[in-house]
Amino acid sequence: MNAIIFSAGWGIVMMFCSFLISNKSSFRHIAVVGLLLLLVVNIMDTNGHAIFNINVHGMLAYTRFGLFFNSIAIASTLIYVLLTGKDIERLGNYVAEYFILIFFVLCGVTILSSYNNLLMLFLGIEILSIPLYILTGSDKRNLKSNEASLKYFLMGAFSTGLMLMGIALMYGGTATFSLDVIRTETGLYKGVSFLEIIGLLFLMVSMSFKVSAAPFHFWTPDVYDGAPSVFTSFMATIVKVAGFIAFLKLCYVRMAATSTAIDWQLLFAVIIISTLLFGNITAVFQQSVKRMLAYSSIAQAGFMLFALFSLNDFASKGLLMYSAAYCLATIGLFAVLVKMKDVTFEGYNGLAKTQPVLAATNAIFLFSLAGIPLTAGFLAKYYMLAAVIETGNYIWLVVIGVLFAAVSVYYYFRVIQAMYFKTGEPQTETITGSFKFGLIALAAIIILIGVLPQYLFNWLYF
Amino acid sequence: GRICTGTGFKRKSKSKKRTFLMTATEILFWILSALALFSALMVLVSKNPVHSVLWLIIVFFAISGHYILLNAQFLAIVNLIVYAGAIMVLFLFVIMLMNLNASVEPQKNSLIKLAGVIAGGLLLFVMMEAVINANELTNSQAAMNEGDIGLIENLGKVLFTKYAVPFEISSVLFLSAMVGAVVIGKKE
Amino acid sequence: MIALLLILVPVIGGLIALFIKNETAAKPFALLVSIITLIIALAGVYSNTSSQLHYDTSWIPDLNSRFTLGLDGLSKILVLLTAISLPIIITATYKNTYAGAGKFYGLMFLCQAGMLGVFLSMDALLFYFFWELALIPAYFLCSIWGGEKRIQVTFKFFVYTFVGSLLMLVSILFIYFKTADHSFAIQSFYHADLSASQAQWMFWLFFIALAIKMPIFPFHTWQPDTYEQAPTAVTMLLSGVMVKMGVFAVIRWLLPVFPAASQSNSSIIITLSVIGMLYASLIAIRQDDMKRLIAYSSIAHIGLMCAALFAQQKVGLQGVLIQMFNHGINIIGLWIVADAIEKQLGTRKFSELGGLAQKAPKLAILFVMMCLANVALPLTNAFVGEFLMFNGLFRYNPIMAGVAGISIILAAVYTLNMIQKIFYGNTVALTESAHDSSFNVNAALVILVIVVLVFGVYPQPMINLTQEGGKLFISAINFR
Amino acid sequence: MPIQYYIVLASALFCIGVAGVLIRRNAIIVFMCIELMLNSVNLMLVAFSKMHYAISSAGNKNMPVNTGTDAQIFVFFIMVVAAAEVSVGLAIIVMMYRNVHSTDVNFLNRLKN
Amino acid sequence: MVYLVPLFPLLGFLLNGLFRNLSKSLVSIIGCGSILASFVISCILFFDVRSGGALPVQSLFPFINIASFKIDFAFQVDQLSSLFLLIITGVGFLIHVYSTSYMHDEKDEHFARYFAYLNLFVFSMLLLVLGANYVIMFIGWEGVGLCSYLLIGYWFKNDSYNYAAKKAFVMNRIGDLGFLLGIFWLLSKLGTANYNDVFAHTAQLSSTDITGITVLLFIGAMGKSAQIPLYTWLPDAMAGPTPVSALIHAATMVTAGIYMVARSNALYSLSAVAENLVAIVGIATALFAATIAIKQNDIKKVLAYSTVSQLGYMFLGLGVGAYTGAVFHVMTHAFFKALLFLGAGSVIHAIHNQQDIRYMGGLRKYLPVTHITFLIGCLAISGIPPFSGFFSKDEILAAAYAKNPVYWVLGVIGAGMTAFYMFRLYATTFLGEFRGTEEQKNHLHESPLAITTPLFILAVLAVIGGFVNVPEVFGGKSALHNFLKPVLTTENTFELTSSKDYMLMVVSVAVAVIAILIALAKYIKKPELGEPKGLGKVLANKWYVDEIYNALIVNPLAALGAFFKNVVDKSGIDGFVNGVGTFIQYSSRRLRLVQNGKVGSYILMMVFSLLVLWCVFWNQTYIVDFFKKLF
Repeated sequence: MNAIIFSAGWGIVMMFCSFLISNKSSFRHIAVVGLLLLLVVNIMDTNGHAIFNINVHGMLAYTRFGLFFNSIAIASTLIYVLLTGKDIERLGNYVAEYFILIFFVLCGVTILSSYNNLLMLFLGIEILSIPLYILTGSDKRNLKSNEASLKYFLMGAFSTGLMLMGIALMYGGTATFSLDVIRTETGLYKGVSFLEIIGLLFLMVSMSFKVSAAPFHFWTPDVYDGAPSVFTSFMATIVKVAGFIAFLKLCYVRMAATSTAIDWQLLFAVIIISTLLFGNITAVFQQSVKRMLAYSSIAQAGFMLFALFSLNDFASKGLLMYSAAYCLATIGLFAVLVKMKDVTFEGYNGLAKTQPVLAATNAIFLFSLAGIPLTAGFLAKYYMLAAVIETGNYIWLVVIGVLFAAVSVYYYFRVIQAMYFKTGEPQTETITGSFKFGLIALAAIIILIGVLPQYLFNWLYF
Repeated sequence: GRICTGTGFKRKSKSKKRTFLMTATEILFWILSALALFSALMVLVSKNPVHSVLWLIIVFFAISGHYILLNAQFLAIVNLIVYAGAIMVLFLFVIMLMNLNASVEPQKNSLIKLAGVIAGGLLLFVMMEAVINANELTNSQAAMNEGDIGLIENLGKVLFTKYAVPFEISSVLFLSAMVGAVVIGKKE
Repeated sequence: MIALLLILVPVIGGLIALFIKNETAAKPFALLVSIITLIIALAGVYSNTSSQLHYDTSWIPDLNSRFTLGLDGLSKILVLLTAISLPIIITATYKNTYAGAGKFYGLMFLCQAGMLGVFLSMDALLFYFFWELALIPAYFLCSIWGGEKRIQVTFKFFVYTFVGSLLMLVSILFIYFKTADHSFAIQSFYHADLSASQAQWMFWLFFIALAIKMPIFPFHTWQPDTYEQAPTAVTMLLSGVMVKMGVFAVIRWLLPVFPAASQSNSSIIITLSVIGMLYASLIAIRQDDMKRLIAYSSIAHIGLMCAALFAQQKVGLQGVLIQMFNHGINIIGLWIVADAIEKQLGTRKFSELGGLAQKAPKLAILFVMMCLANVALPLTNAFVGEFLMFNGLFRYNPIMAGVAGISIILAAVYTLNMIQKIFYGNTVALTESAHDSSFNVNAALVILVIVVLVFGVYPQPMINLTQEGGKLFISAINFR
Repeated sequence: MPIQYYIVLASALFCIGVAGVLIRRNAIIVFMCIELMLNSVNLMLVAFSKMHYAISSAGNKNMPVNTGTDAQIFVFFIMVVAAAEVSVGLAIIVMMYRNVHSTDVNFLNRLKN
Repeated sequence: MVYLVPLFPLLGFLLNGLFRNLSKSLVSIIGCGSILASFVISCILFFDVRSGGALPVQSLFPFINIASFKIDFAFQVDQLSSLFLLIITGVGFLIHVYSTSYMHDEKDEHFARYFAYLNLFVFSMLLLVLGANYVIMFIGWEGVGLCSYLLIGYWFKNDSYNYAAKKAFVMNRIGDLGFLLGIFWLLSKLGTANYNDVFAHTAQLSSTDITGITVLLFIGAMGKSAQIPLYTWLPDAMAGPTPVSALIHAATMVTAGIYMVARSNALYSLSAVAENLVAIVGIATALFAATIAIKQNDIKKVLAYSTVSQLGYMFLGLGVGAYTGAVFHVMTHAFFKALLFLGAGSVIHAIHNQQDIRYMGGLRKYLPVTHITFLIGCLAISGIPPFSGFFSKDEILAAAYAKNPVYWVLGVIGAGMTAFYMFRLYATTFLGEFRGTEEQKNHLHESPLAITTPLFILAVLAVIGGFVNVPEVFGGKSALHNFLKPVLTTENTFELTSSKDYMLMVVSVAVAVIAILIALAKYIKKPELGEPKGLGKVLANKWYVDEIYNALIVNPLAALGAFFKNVVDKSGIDGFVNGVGTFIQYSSRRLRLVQNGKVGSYILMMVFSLLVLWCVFWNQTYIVDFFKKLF
């Protein structure tokens, strides 16, 4: 609860700041302070010090899992703001508003991490999405940005429609919106209602849409490509991962309960394979790194779906692991990408010569995404594979996933090849020392998690 | 009006026997449904956006009518106010603003149209499947114009007790929408 | 403790080297670090206190994976090889100039650390970690300092091996869940209970990774290209040591973990290996490029090792154990000569060389020595190994041994071809102006030749060293 | 009234909405079709609420029940959200119209492949 | 002190090899001295053995000592090996001395290299003979192969010489493979390779084992001792310096095969198959080579083929169980064939590396010593009593007759041919008028002392060498026979009535004499050798064997290699590997077109995917069953 209230509250605080303070760069600092505060209160909450004790009437349910995820999300946002805050300022004169929206998005994230009622799910998704429609279109003169936001909005609204239809049908089947249904063997709702299954099917589709799982991913490349890079970074990481957390909860409660009537694993297998296929294969031929990253985020989603496929201990731990690894790496990559004047692969040629630090850290981020050992990314992938293998069946799915991971190496290493083995004159914005330091710190964290994950795991009992 | 009770089979047999004696509720139900569907279709087919808006408003009215039949007065009113009133007017306003009158919209080629229709039809089929297979519904009724759960009193009570948290949280939604509208709409 | 030092020293040394800017400082430093590593390795080889040889600490308790290093007879020989090879490589290529020598040597050391880790680790997950750690620096080394086609070729090499290791990871994970105590410890792996069909699937997943690394016949195509394109110093490391990772892994992991499956598949694999031996030898005969020839001859030799392993005879195993070392030494020697020639004359094509013996007699003699070792002439180190391996193969299946034996004839053919075309005959335009090899090259080669002869005439020490490893393996096989 | 009738009606409306989204190119009309979908959902929810009400009231005659209230509240929230969405959506459409003087969803087509 | 025997040559090799720029005289001293030293020691050893019987096996250090078997680096000096020690070091010493003068024109470092190789050869040969087990023998076996490779290719500037050298090595390798497999067989059955243990436990071996082992070992002998089908390298090996041909390709190395078979007589005598194989291969080689020798014009080639043929005789002897005879012939052959080669060398030396007998003739008056000694050699090889060749050859033939008269008949025919081509050679070389160029004629001169002395000594040996084993019929007591008895335990003893024995001798000698007379008559009359035609042409071209080998084995293999390299490897396997990559790229290029940037179609696809999911759900049972079947 702390996180929800504080994120919303700090957003409002910043609304006031926006017309009290004129100096652009100060907003960034306020945001950083807010995020730190948010992190603190959330950790307090994790350790059982709730500031507000509100009777939520079962609308929300706080699990250590969810709270821990909040910390990850907030921390990632903090890192994100620290690394790319300056670049947000370069984006017109609504700096404060952007930060406000980011805070509201965080509010949505925290709701999604702890919802216990389909209504809250719906609200959370909407609170998450509406600010994003705007952030996507925030570069108003840029037609790409316009197009992206229009597409995103229309498709988002459509998927909302599907989701609502799903919820309605589920309600018809179970007479409640709360996640945990009392399934009596007697009375009207004996067994599994068919309406509920169809409803879940609709819900599955719309959630897949939110987490950009193929074949509901079509918005992702265009939107990520069209949106200003700074916000793409945010969308592609924290928001997407939040979607996964929400989806995971849904799976844990409702889909697990109905799995007697419908083989969700099969459906997920279909979705996973198509996601890996679309994400990896299409990424291979991209010319712009930004768009490649958009597709790669789809591919990564494919791996995260393994968690939803196999709902076990490894899955939930692994999803957290994955969100951390994926968020950190992607934020880092985008932080560098924002600094590049030319975001095609050619633009990166010879970066190792002119900007060794950027190149080296970038390489580490790419390794992490590719799942090379000694980086956080490897352990993340490791957990996903482990989760599936623990379920015992569908080993072939793991093999397929592994093969696609090998394909992913292809496009990730194209960047490395460009940076290290090719010669060129990459144009970058001015790189400050602090930025470099931030990158190095981020890379260090990734390596640390990769080599000694225990420090992260020690948190992970829930 | 008359309160339908008893099992669906009895009802059906009754209605079979004396279809000429439909109750007012049923008559209204059929009329409103027909109206809703027809005008919904008109929304699609009418070339002129303004007309589509007007047809859509009619759909909303029809749906509100259904709410009243289902004895959900509050929602009926809100539907009229929010949708037919605020939202559709907003639409109308925007359309006027851009004066998108008839046939400025380039038509999609018929293939896509066909595909769209087919997709919609298949979706409908899927949902019909749900209805047919959901055996618990075979003899369950929607209680027509009875029960006071739809009244403001009850709803308000629940809204401000059980649903207080979502209610508050939705304010965040509005705030972000507001900020967004400012960011997007305001001229630089 | 020694076990830990063996990994720490190269890692730290490498990381330091990465930041050394000027070349003149980097080379002595590299040499120093490599020699320190060698000393530690020797200490490890000769010490028998297990407290020194084993290191074990908690690593990822959450996954029940421990940081377990162990130096037993099996790993000793390979650790020795790894440790010896680097000083020699550095000496032999001392005069070569690399842009950013510091980074070059730094990566070399990281690669070495990875390989040492592979040989030392007694924990499956740790093993996999080091397996990959060895690969990444190699990738950079080849792609940055390699020949003109380096990027594509090296990338092929990387992806190829990466696919393999990922499949291996799947297999490791699967076994992990089948172990009694859900741990990666090698002993629990040896005891994992898999159903026959599972064992089959997992065996192949695991084997493919190793087959690609070794490489075995259909998976070998990355190797000649990579060896050709990579800077020779790296090629030495790859062919001398990294290739052994595959063979080693077969002994340490594959056979003990899947005894039944390896039994049932041995015929297929041995057939593949033997085919590969003849195939590679025949191709080597037709090669015009020195590096490619050596690469193919290496494929043939590795094929023999693999065959001898899957014959699963103590004798053959014994041979493989010492041959891993010998093959490393010999092939490094060949590469040194190849490098010396290429650096001096700028070509590796036989068609452009000839009569070098008149201009560079020292090089000629040393090279002939290495070649004799390469054809496993008696009283060279390779003879003992191949003698034992063929012996094991013979016990498995005489016909197979006979067919495989053809490769030693072919080996003579292509090796003598190489000598003749490069060193004999009359000088050609290119070699007219050639001069003898420089001191550092001779020094390195002389050391190698001494090793070759000493272990050729008196191989017993090495045999004794590896007996222990042999026992471990045999007992592991007899587990179930 | 049998609940199936309502389900069919709502589904029909929903599918008409979907079809509309698919076959129209004017962003505003598409958006309106989406609104139509939402409304069909609302209708269905209300129907279900009354169905569950009927069931539970049939279960215990004497005391009043308020099963199904959730659904009507939910409908209320849907309307709320729809309103918010409309404001943003129309803002976006207007922004685009400002730049390209068209509301054709396929007019802007730079982001592809 | 046994180890001293190989030690001295090794030292010589190291000194000459490592310090490349010693003065010629010093090199010669080291080279010859080392051999002389080991010769002296060999003599001592020999007389020890003579008096006290075989010395105990001396194990220097464990060579390969593993769980399954134990192979020591051990030396065994018994009657057989001590005899061979004498031959090797003795003849070797003479040839070293000879070489000091013969190779005197070489540059310093090459001179040193030559002697280093020569010493190394002697070292390996001694190893081969001294080894107490098959593995050590194999070490020497391949060692001598290496040395012959090095020495054949001694003039490495000449490519054809290099090819000859390579051919020799490779063909030896083929034989070695057989040898190696034989050893493996032994090891896997008996777990030991020591002669004594093996011969003690022959009972444990099934007949197939013995046959297999012996045949495999014999394949090794074929390679080393140039028997059909692996003989073609020996004539080409004449590319090397003549002393080398004398030492390696006549006196010592090529007899290694005989030594090996004699050494393992205990095995061979147990397998009739192997014995017959040896005998047949031997006699076949003897005749085949002889026919070729008749039409050769290169003095060394003639001698080479005669060597092959003589080796054939030896194998015949082994095959028929006359092990002593074979060893005896090895000894005598070492004498006279070395003599002949050195003589040929002296001739070649005299007329400036002219080897073609068509351009010789009438050298009698220019090179008297060479002439006499050469004549003695010819008589000895032709088996004219009382020269050494007579006794040894006679012993073999007698045994052959006892075994199977057919062998004897063929043997006698071969003997006749031998006599014929030898005297053809003699006549065209020494008799008649000189047919070379004028300035060659002017330079003709008798060779220096360093060359003639060895000739003289060898001549003497060639004359008296036969008397070490005078058969009983001549009242001799076949000393060698008795001496070797302890080793050649399975010598098959046959009884011939002395009259029959005399008859056999007379026939063979008569045939030889007739052949000689024909040859002299033919070639003194017209020494010019015309272009051969018909059968002669075939013989001159060595029955086209090399061509056949090339066509049947070498070229197909080369073609196969090229096919693998260019087609299978590049296009096939690597093509497939790269094909995967290209396929992914292609599919990427296709798949991205799905992303056509139109909201409508995106949503359409979403709806359809929803329907697809629905269908999957609807048929889930079938699909799951399908996968169950699949995996």
